[in-house]
Amino acid sequence: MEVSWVELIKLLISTGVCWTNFVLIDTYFGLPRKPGVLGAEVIGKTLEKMGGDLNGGYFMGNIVCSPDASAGTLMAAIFYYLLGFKGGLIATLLVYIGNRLCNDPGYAGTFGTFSATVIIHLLSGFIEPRYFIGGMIMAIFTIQGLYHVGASKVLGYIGRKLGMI
Amino acid sequence: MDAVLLLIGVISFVVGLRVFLTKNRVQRLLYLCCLNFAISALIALYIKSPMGGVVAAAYFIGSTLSSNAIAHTIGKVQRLEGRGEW
Amino acid sequence: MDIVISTLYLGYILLIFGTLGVILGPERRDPFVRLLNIEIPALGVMLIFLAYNHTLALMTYIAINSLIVLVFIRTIIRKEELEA
Amino acid sequence: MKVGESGNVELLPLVSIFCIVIGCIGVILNTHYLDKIIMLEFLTGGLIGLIVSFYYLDVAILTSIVEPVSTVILLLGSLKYIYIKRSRRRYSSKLPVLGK
Repeated sequence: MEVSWVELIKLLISTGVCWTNFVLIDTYFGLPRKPGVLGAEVIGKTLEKMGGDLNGGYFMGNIVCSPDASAGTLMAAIFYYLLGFKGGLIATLLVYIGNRLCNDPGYAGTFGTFSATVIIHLLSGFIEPRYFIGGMIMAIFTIQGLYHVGASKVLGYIGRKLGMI
Repeated sequence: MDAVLLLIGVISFVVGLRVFLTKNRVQRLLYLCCLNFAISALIALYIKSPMGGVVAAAYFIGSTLSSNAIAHTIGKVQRLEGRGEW
Repeated sequence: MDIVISTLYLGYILLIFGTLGVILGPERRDPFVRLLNIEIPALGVMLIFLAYNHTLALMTYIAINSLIVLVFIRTIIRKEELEA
Repeated sequence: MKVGESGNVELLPLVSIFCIVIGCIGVILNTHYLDKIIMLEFLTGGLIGLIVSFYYLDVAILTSIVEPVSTVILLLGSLKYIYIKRSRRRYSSKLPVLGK
């Protein structure tokens, strides 16, 4: 069970691509501006009480409470790994239905899935699609699983830098 | 076992232990969201056929729906207890 | 160890520890806590069905087990309303 | 848990068994209702992973569709139960004052 350097470099590149994709699309469609449902508001208020940023907390709560561009990127990677390019279009339809179930307009998830499919198709020459699944898990771990207060500060800084709050 | 499976396994074990050890309820919900991502990816990597993708999508949509309901109820209970303390 | 054998023993362990948790667990006087504890032996029975390849029994048990919760919750709330 | 031909260890059954054991201890030891329901969600994730590792895909789809219904019913019931218990306790704490 040895891990070569080429695999690690591919994993790091795919982590960066997935992180940039879903954070930029979610910020552009206005997730940190307002909480969509009651649960996102609770998560944002709690993280602000613990010393984090309010708008970053709204961002993380919206990721938990409805399938946004993060779920769209994961679904696009899985269906591209299993079915090829037309699997990405099926994943777009599934994410749209899931967004409708969670009482959300659903533009961020649909657009994020489609852009992730196009990016994976463009990069599939030298990075296989299964590395994007691992890269997406690593990207969601750095936001939701490592250190919540610091992650909310970083997300709030990015949102203010893009002028979307 | 290559690098992708090793990475997902280590992440799911770490997140599972942190769900058990954390005391705050909201942080526990955030870790649970990360664990749902990891299990969905593991299902798709274990069954290498289009039916596995359908199972992963169904599991992910269902778990997102129920964690939405849990977060909503946490908000309701906090509002109720806050009014009770007044 | 094979996966079938480990699933079977895990089901037995869940059945025994879940039953002990229902009987001796913390705050067992509350009926809602006891209803939530009783989900664990049910899940142990599901694992035993899974280890013996009883697919139809497993499917029926899962569907009925999530519908019987409705009846129990209705009963607990009605009892609490009548005692008040 | 199963050791394959080339010495590999399958990862999905290992993670599922870990989730089930940790979730069993967590459901019994926590005492607040919401903590118990979160741990029950964790336990059900492990069950679905173990069903998938036996290649019963139809049962897995049915479980992941039916399980949020059960969670929503439990959450609505616990919310109403907390509300009834709180209102009854406030009423009965006023009652001895009137009795004196």
